[in-house]
Amino acid sequence: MELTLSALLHMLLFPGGVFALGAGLLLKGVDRRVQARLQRRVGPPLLQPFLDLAKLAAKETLVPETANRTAFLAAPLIGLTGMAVAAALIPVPGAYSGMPEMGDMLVLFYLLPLPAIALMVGGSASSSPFGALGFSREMGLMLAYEIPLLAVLLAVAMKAGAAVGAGPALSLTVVVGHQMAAGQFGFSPAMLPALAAYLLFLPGTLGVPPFDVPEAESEIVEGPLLEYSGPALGFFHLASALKTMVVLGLGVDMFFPTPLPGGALVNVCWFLAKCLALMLVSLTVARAATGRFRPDQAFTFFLKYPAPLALASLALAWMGF
Amino acid sequence: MIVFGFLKVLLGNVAKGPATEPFPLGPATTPARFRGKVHMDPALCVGCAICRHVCVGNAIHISERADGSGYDWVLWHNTCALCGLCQHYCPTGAISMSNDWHNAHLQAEKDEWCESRFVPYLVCERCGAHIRPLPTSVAGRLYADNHVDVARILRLCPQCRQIETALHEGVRHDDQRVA
Amino acid sequence: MTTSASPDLLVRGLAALCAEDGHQATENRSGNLFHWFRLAGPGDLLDAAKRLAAHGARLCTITAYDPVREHGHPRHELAYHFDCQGAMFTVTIELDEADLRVPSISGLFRNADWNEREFREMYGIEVQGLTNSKRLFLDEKLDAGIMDRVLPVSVLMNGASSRDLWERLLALRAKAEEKA
Amino acid sequence: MNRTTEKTYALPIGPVHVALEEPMYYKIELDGEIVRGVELTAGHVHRGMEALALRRNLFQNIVLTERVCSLCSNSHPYTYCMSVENLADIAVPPRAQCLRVVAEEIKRISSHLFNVGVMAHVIGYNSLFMHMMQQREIMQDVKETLYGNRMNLSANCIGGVTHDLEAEAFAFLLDGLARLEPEVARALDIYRTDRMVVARTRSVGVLSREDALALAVVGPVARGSGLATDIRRDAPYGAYVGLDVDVVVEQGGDVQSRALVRLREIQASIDLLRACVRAMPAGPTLAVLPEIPAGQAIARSEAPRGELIYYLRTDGSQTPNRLKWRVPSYMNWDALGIMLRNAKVSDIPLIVNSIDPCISCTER
Amino acid sequence: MHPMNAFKKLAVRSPWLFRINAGSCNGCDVELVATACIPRFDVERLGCRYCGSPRHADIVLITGPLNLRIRDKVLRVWDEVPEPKVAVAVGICPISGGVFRGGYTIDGPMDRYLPIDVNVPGCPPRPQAILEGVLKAREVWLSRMGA
Repeated sequence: MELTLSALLHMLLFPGGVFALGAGLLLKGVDRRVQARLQRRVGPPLLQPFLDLAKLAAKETLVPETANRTAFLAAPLIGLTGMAVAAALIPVPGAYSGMPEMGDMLVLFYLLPLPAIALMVGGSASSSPFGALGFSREMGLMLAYEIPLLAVLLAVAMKAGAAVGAGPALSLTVVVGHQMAAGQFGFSPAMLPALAAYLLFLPGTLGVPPFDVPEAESEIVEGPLLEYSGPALGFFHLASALKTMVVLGLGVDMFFPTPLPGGALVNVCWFLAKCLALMLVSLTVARAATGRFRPDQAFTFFLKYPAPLALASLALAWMGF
Repeated sequence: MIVFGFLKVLLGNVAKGPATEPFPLGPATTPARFRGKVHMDPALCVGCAICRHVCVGNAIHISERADGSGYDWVLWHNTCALCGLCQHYCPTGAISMSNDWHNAHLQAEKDEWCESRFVPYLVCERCGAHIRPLPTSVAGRLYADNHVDVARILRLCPQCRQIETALHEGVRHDDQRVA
Repeated sequence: MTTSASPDLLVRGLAALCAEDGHQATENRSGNLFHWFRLAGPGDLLDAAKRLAAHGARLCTITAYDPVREHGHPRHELAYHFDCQGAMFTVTIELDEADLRVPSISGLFRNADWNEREFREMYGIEVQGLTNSKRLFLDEKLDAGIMDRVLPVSVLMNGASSRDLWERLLALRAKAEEKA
Repeated sequence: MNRTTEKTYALPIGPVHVALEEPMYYKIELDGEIVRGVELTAGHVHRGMEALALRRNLFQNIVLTERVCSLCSNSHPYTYCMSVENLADIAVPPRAQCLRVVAEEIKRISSHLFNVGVMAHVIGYNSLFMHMMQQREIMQDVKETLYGNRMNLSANCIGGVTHDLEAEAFAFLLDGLARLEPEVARALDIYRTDRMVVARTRSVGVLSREDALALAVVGPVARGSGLATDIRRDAPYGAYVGLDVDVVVEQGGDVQSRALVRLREIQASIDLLRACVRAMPAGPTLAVLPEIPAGQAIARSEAPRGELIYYLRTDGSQTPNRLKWRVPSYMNWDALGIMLRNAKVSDIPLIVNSIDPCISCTER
Repeated sequence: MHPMNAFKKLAVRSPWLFRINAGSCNGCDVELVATACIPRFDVERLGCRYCGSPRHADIVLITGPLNLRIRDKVLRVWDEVPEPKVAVAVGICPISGGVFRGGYTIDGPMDRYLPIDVNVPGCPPRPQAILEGVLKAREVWLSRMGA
């Protein structure tokens, strides 16, 4: 009983729920502002994502006449709850050690696609041809980027496990603990390919250029999100903010988890700073410097670059490097 | 596959800083020649209506008042294409394009969004007929060679103007004869 | 390119198809050359088009018009404009008012299709051999041959709707002044 | 036959669609992500302008034709005025001729920059799009400072131009060109070599030289497929008679070639503008107008999108008897059928944009 | 201040724009693109964003004289915009028909069919004027929410 209550709190307040939402939205605000600076613009206020949500809350939600109403309205909640659970599984080194009893990296691997699945459900429920096209694109892209992700997770688990002398250590708590003792994977030559693969996976899973094919605005009019409005659209934005936080946090935990000496508060900030750095490198700058791939190009890209990179690290970890 | 060739430009952008203009949080710049709302100076208008003739949007309406006191010249900004042909073809320079571009207005103001001028007719000093005004500059040009009191000529109707000029010429001829 | 023969040959060939005084050549101040041909009858169109195609001419556009103001009664004409080595060749045919029909030249000039569809819907001229019967620009709510009807001689100056506009605006102003 | 129809499904694009600057309705038959058929429905911007032109007098039509389209908005009144001048044999003063070319080339630069910029937007390359649009602002400023409006210059009138430009105006223009020139060179480099641009645009939407010839396409679409046509050289008009126009040709026939043609034409236009300013004759900017006689006349020009033709027929009255114009895009639409054959669905907006389609021009 | 009003004041700082071309000559549309997308004017500074779907829109910018063929489509798209929404007519064409008034395919002015709130005449209006129109529309939006 105690366990469930604390787990609930972790999901709703910290590090999931409110905290991850706030941090995720803030990161998005920074992202937009930095992006603007790269394009010689002033950019929106830092808190613009919050303002956008306030606005969406004040609008009406329209449901297309031909849509499946229940699926249409429930879809955004799937992604949101999935990500709230996922966020609780991400340790914040020096402040929160995670919930190994609730789930490991494999559970995360299953949770991460939920927002994309929510998009697909919403897209197909909306019965718009653009939604359908977005559905098939999201599906194809997901298959492509899940392979390198799995390889990265396994490589990290393998390396952490090998040191302990057991099989792959799938618990993030163990992965973090191992690195705090034996050095961060981000500085280990054998794991650099995996880090690179993860950096390439990030824009894919978050659907930002050059991998924004499912929502390609100028091609298929935002795809699955086309028919959403008001609070329902807001939930998608929330889920997206949470997911940003989860995947960035996962990256930090896997490659740069070492905390600073100091209290929990210092380390929460340190954790966020590392997330920010990761985001700027793999999302903000990369997004500004590229266009959008064609769906087939995006698909082959993942199989051609991140997948072999991640597999290389996995092999090296297997061999004990 | 992706080589960040454009990255150099982007980093240069960061170094250069935003190119965003202060407006609407600050003032906006407007070139002197900007073709903004049309302005009409009733003191120069002779009522030739060439402006209405060349206006493709039919934005200009000229109507004589029922009491014969003058005419109204109205331009509705909401159908004015700001082409400047009225200004180009206006013989007296009565029409000019201001560089006022503050044109956004609420729907309630739509119908009144006009440049509206009343051009009064003058009453002839000699016979009392209503006459179209002749701008001083135009009159100055017309009567440059005649030694007449332009200010007085302007207050006369065409007929009386002819009489007046003829009288003057007569006086001048007399003077010459005396000399 | 199929261009080989000199345009002079083409000019002579086309002039032979014309009625008397049916060929004129003009030059503008920039030195551009314009040839104007008025064919003896619409039956000669395909013949003329063949000659133009053989000389590598390019169809620029087709103008349909109803010079009612010139003649006082409906009279449809089609002007086919071609470019041949920088000179403009305009071939005009007059249609039979009782039977507004013309053969399609899209077999010789692929780009004639849109032009022919356009004058068909705008002027109600039937084009023989045109397969695509879908309207190009004109909405189905409007009648075909609209260009024939929107130009009654009486409405030559600004449209009636503009007059309505000013009547309404001035009435509103008068009302506002009364209040003030 | 039946098998394919079972597999395909229809995707409607437009008429109100974010990637379309203007409304056009495409019904696209898709087989997965591959285009099998395209059906166009036009007419959403058909304003019946040729009928309107017959109800306006010859002066009003200067401005009416300028509103056919705002991207080539100088070419229309320019060519229309030339048709009246051809008809009435009006001698336009040399200074006016030269000023007309200045306005025309400024518009050409802006129009081309807009098109290549939008191309970047269509492939989701928003930074590049903003970069190009920001460079275009140099020309927008030139237009606003010299002519008073960012889109519609109102530069032309029958017998000459409505404005005269003084030394400061030319200095402002040359300064803008000096700033623009290195940016265009850089953009050319990006459009030629940037991996993302190349990956999306090379060998996409190919129109072969033979097809280009058969369809009689004009402008950058023709020149991108290796056809060296340009009215400015083939049938020179006005001040172009004395100017050396560089006809830019690319051989690829794909989306990238057309973009490169436009970028290189900007460079050619910059040279033309400088030549005009250098050789600007003195004198009046307006001819004395005679009575406009009854008759017919044609005028042609090379608009940013290609050959533009005006046919004017008068009966000696104030209003034309027939005013017909054929815009460059009108000739290029049909080529889309060939370019889009078996294209990927994500390339549709890209290919459509590559012919720089001017719907408001086409439909009038 | 009433907390609800404060919330509404925050909400209007995120106006998402949607553009409808109802048969325009594209001049206003090009200027709208320039207004919305380029660093020089940077509407994102005001929280604005161009959106691809009418469902996401708050402020609808309409250009063109309302062509007969596109009328019903325009009205349908307008209905897809969730409340509260504000309509801005950009350019003289949607306001009065402009130079196209009286054409046989013109069914405008726009306010015959749509509740236009703000007019920005011009041919085309410069981006600064369009920005002014957007700011005016924001005020209308705020009052429409009852703040």
